[in-house]
Amino acid sequence: MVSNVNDMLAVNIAGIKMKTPVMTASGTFGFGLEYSDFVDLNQVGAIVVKGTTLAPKAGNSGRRMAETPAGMLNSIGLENPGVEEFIHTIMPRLAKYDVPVIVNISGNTVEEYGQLAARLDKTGVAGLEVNISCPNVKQGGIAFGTCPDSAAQVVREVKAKTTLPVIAKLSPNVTDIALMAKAVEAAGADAISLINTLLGMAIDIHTWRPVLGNIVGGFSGPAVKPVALRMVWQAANAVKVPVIGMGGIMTAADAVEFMLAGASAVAVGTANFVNPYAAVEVAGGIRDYLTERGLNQVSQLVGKVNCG
Amino acid sequence: MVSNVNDMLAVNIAGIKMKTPVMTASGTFGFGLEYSDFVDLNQVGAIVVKGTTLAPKAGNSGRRMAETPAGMLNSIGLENPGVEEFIHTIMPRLAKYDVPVIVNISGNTVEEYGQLAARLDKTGVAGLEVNISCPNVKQGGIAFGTCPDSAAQVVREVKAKTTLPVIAKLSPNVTDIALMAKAVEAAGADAISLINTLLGMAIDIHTWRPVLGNIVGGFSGPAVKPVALRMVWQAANAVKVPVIGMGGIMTAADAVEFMLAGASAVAVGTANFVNPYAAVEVAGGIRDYLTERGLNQVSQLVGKVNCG
Amino acid sequence: MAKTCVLAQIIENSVIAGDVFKLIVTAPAIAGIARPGQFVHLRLTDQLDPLLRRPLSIADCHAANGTLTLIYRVVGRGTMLMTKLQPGDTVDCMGPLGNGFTLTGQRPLLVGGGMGLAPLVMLAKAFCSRPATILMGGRNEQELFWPNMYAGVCPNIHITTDDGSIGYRGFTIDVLPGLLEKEKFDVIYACGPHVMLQGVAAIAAKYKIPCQVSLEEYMACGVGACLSCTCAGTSGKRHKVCTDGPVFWAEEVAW
Amino acid sequence: MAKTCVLAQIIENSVIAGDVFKLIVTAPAIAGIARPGQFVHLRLTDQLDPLLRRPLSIADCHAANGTLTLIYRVVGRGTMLMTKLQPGDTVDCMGPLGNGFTLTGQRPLLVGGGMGLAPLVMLAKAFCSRPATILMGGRNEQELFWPNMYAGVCPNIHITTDDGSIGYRGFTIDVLPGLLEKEKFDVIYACGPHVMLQGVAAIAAKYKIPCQVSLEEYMACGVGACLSCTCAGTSGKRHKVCTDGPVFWAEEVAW
Ligand SMILES: Cc1cc2nc3c(=O)[nH]c(=O)nc-3n(C[C@H](O)[C@H](O)[C@H](O)COP(=O)(O)OP(=O)(O)OC[C@H]3O[C@@H](n4cnc5c(N)ncnc54)[C@H](O)[C@@H]3O)c2cc1C
Ligand SMILES: Cc1cc2nc3c(=O)[nH]c(=O)nc-3n(C[C@H](O)[C@H](O)[C@H](O)COP(=O)(O)OP(=O)(O)OC[C@H]3O[C@@H](n4cnc5c(N)ncnc54)[C@H](O)[C@@H]3O)c2cc1C
Ligand SMILES: Cc1cc2nc3c(=O)[nH]c(=O)nc-3n(C[C@H](O)[C@H](O)[C@H](O)COP(=O)(O)O)c2cc1C
Ligand SMILES: Cc1cc2nc3c(=O)[nH]c(=O)nc-3n(C[C@H](O)[C@H](O)[C@H](O)COP(=O)(O)O)c2cc1C
Ligand code: FES
Ligand code: FES
Repeated sequence: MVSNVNDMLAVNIAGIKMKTPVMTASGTFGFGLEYSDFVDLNQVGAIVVKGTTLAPKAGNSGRRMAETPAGMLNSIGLENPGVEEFIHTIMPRLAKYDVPVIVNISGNTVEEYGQLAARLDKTGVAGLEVNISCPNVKQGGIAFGTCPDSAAQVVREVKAKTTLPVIAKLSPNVTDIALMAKAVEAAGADAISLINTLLGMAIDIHTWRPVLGNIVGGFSGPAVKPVALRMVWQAANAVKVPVIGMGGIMTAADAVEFMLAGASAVAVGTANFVNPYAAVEVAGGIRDYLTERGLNQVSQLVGKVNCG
Repeated sequence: MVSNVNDMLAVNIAGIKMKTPVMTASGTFGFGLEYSDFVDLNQVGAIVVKGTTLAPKAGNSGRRMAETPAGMLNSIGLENPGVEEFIHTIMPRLAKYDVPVIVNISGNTVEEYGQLAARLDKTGVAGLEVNISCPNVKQGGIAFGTCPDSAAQVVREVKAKTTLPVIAKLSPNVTDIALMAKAVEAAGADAISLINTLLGMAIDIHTWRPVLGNIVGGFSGPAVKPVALRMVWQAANAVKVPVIGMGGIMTAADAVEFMLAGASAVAVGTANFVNPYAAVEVAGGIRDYLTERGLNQVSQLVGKVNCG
Repeated sequence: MAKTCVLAQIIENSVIAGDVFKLIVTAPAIAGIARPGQFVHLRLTDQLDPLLRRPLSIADCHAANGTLTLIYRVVGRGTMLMTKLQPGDTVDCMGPLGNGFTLTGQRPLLVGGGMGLAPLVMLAKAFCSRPATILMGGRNEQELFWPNMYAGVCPNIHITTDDGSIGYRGFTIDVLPGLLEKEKFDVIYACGPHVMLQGVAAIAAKYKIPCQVSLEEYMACGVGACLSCTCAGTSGKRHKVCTDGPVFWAEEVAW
Repeated sequence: MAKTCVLAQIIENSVIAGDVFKLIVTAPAIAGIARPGQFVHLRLTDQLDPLLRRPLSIADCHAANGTLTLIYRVVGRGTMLMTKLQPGDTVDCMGPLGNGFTLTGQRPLLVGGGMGLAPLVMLAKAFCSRPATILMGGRNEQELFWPNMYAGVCPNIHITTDDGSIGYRGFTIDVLPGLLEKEKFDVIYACGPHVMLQGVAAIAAKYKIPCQVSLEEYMACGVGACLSCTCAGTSGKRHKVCTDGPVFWAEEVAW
């Protein structure tokens, strides 16, 4: 129980041991390798890779990105090389690093989620994040994430097909996030992550057309932080499994807010684009914060917001 | 059918005739009089006054406002002088201006909404905006706004008790905004306005307490625009009654986006705090935009976004 | 009387001490009518973050040359941005806002703590014909650049610091009763941290001396429209700090 | 080879013509390794709006004194903020990003339209031993400050303008076939609007001349992580413009 720098930040989320509570959010850090010039990947809590599907996917056509006030819209549409390519080409390169790799999986049907889970079992990945909340694909995606029953069904299927820890990633585009959190917990999720992107839109007033090729897109970045923090707080109060908080985290102060709200770990997403060192700098800032306050373990923050 | 400057911007929303399509959002422009040093109230499309209840209301205690990235949180909690004071003291002062006054009403029960509607009938106000979406009060408020049945019930009750045009103001904190829009339309709403504030939160990392006295608050300002625009587009596609769009409008370009998405009129809210001339400047900017494009009536923009 | 919103030109923006700056701007439309205790509301960027205006008391004002002096401490993003303003730049300045102090009495006592000393400078100057006494409190010596600012305006300056590095060691409200015993003041004006104002109000009530306090609250609009800034009043009604205040008679506030 | 992110110091930031600026910054870690066709990604504010970085081609680079030259047109909020940068200020600069041009051939022809002429400056200089010919297109005379920039680097400069105010009236792709008929070029490098690149690629294919094009796409990360910027490739696979490009062989792109 010696408290050294590493112990101070170490967390264990549903059996996934991380050196820091700062993960990278799916779709915002590639496969990690893209940022290896900037960030020592061994210093990242966990890398959550881009949403992965059974077959390779080309994603959406047309413009895919638009900046908004303090945020951005994306409509990538889950472009990814497919699970086989991931296992054969990408995972071996990632395996050289001492960092847990979590695969964000996305299916068109409940069965596809199960197949993905089965395929990724025993491939060296540390866990699965079940993406039932992608707003950028026609089938599956968000449809599963806005209805408690289908969300639970997907999670049950994944749990049945894998021995890996399963994180259910929730969509913020719902009336009652606590209900969704409870549904996936009851279905066996080992942890819950949120928020995925809000659904947003932008229109080009010169062409009278949507800015994004896919009309609507996923809205992320600091702009969404107040909604994300509120939902993390609501979800964490509704479930017993650990919650991974994300949505607009740019700084250690933001991360601390999420942990006080109830997150056992956090992920930085859009921040990576703005500051390529974000994942490591946020962790360093949390360590400084703990030190300044005489705390010796980051878990001492979790859920400690005093609403009395 | 001469197209002069006024005709160009004039709109008629459910019988409420406005000189411009730019209204001021409830709670962000007081009773209008507060901004009369800056804005010629006769040049405002319509003034929607602060949420009004039967009895005077002190609102929430503790801190009520927090800035967020490109936005703000508020937890005013419907502080207002009550409907009698409004009718006796405030309305007579507003009546001196040639501008439609719309009262935003809020009740704890369905019956209270009805009583407010009955009381405001024939008092000189131009219309009622039914606030079933206030996130800052315990009873009523948002509870009515996140369930299609209760929303419809409130609207039906109000319609039964007034001869005034009734605008139903929707909450964005729902899974399916089109469903809500259809429900209030079916219940007789003459128009729909959206979005009210998103539900957000901020935590003070020094005190480990929520920044706002009321823990959570209403989130508004340019940060929310992508969500607001998407919802206005979805709602406008779902109903036939006119839609009043709001949420983060700062400039004429923003307003044009909302109109292209399907809004027949717009409201500026948080923008007033940043630029006290916003209500009039946005209208002027829309006029310039129409002129540059050789259009002669603002209605030519409504719903014209081409998603094909 | 009319509030306005102008692009004020920066004349000077310089460090006074530590993290406290003096900003002088030209804004004739505001300077021409501003009264002590009123404030301005500054928009610090054309971009959308930080979004809201920042309220700052008018610390001094020259109607003749149309200038306003503001004294601010760097505490966050907005005030940090303020430090970047260079002479010749402009800043979007809304004002004058709020109600200001009521100039009454013949033997005024001013009580100021920390940045609460800013608006009292202009108030002290307004009392030139019947010079005010000032009791000022700060954390330490470094913070007490204020005496220079009041020298020549207030003949009697009493000082307290939290650490005793200059003046009396303690708070203004520790010293205040003694001062009131020794000298006859017929009005007290106070501005500073909430606990200080609460203490001053209680002491003033005990000594039956009329007292005005200038409150601070988080503000969005600054003009009475948003109700962000209201505080509980003794009448049962709530007051808007931005328009009913920031200056209140102590007995109007439900402490 | 390593990408990095540094605070680059502004040496010069001045108008070249109309709304086009030249920005020279010191960034030795980037200047030491940058190749023609690569770009940098600039963060323009510490605040959160505008949030994202802005990509700009490296128009010139001096490894010895560690400077980069960027040439940009003011088109929106980000580039407007860039104009505010003063010598001595710093700007957060990430680079060098992207793959750059492949320097091959003995008789290179450069084809540039509008701001697409920026990266070709550095490319032209890299060809000093076997000077490149350049065909440049712009909207009007005012836009064609470029010839000065290429004078002394490219012995042969061909010019087109949309309005004929200088050079040939028309587009570069109108002139290109004639040029290829007259002279034997063994490689073409093109940068400019998408339709121009498409046209150049088609003509190059017809004349069987190897051709590289530099593409532009909306970018968030700039390092291949977000997939904002991908374009359809002929192989069926999609390319990331930020890392697989911005420079592609014309036949790699599904036009
Ligand atoms: C009427 C009035 C007069 C004031 N006069 C002065 C003065 O003369 N000199 C001076 O140094 N300060 C003064 N203040 C406080 C000053 O407004 C804040 O220090 C400033 O707004 C902080 O902005 P920031 O962005 O640096 O801090 P942040 O903490 O980053 O600001 C975040 C938000 O909180 C608000 N805020 C933060 N602190 C305060 C505060 N103490 N009071 C009200 N709002 C706050 C900001 O306006 C902003 O909306 C006054 C406040 C009020 C209400
Ligand atoms: C690899 C690359 C190299 C470039 N090199 C140059 C150069 O040397 N000189 C130059 O003047 N311009 C160059 N551009 C275009 C330049 O990036 C944009 O003009 C600039 O980002 C506009 O920013 P803004 O904030 O002023 O415009 P806004 O329209 O306000 O920007 C809004 C968003 O759209 C993006 N955006 C806008 N226009 C473009 C565009 N044409 N391409 C990509 N993203 C865009 C912005 O980056 C931002 O994310 C390059 C673009 C790319 C992709
Ligand atoms: C460009 C982009 C791509 C994303 N792709 C995915 C994805 O494939 N799967 C997923 O679950 N979330 C995806 N997300 C959502 C993020 O993982 C994260 O939940 C969201 O962006 C909120 O965090 P942030 O505000 O810090 O970015 C993506 C986000 C962005 C910006
Ligand atoms: C301080 C404040 C008070 C508000 N009060 C009310 C209210 O009383 N009734 C209501 O329906 N909406 C209220 N709103 C919501 C606004 O009318 C508007 O729907 C919302 O702010 C989105 O628009 P904006 O982003 O332009 O501000 C309030 C918003 C703010 C910021
Ligand atoms: S700040 Fe808006 S009412 Fe006072
Ligand atoms: S900009 Fe992110 S992948 Fe190219």
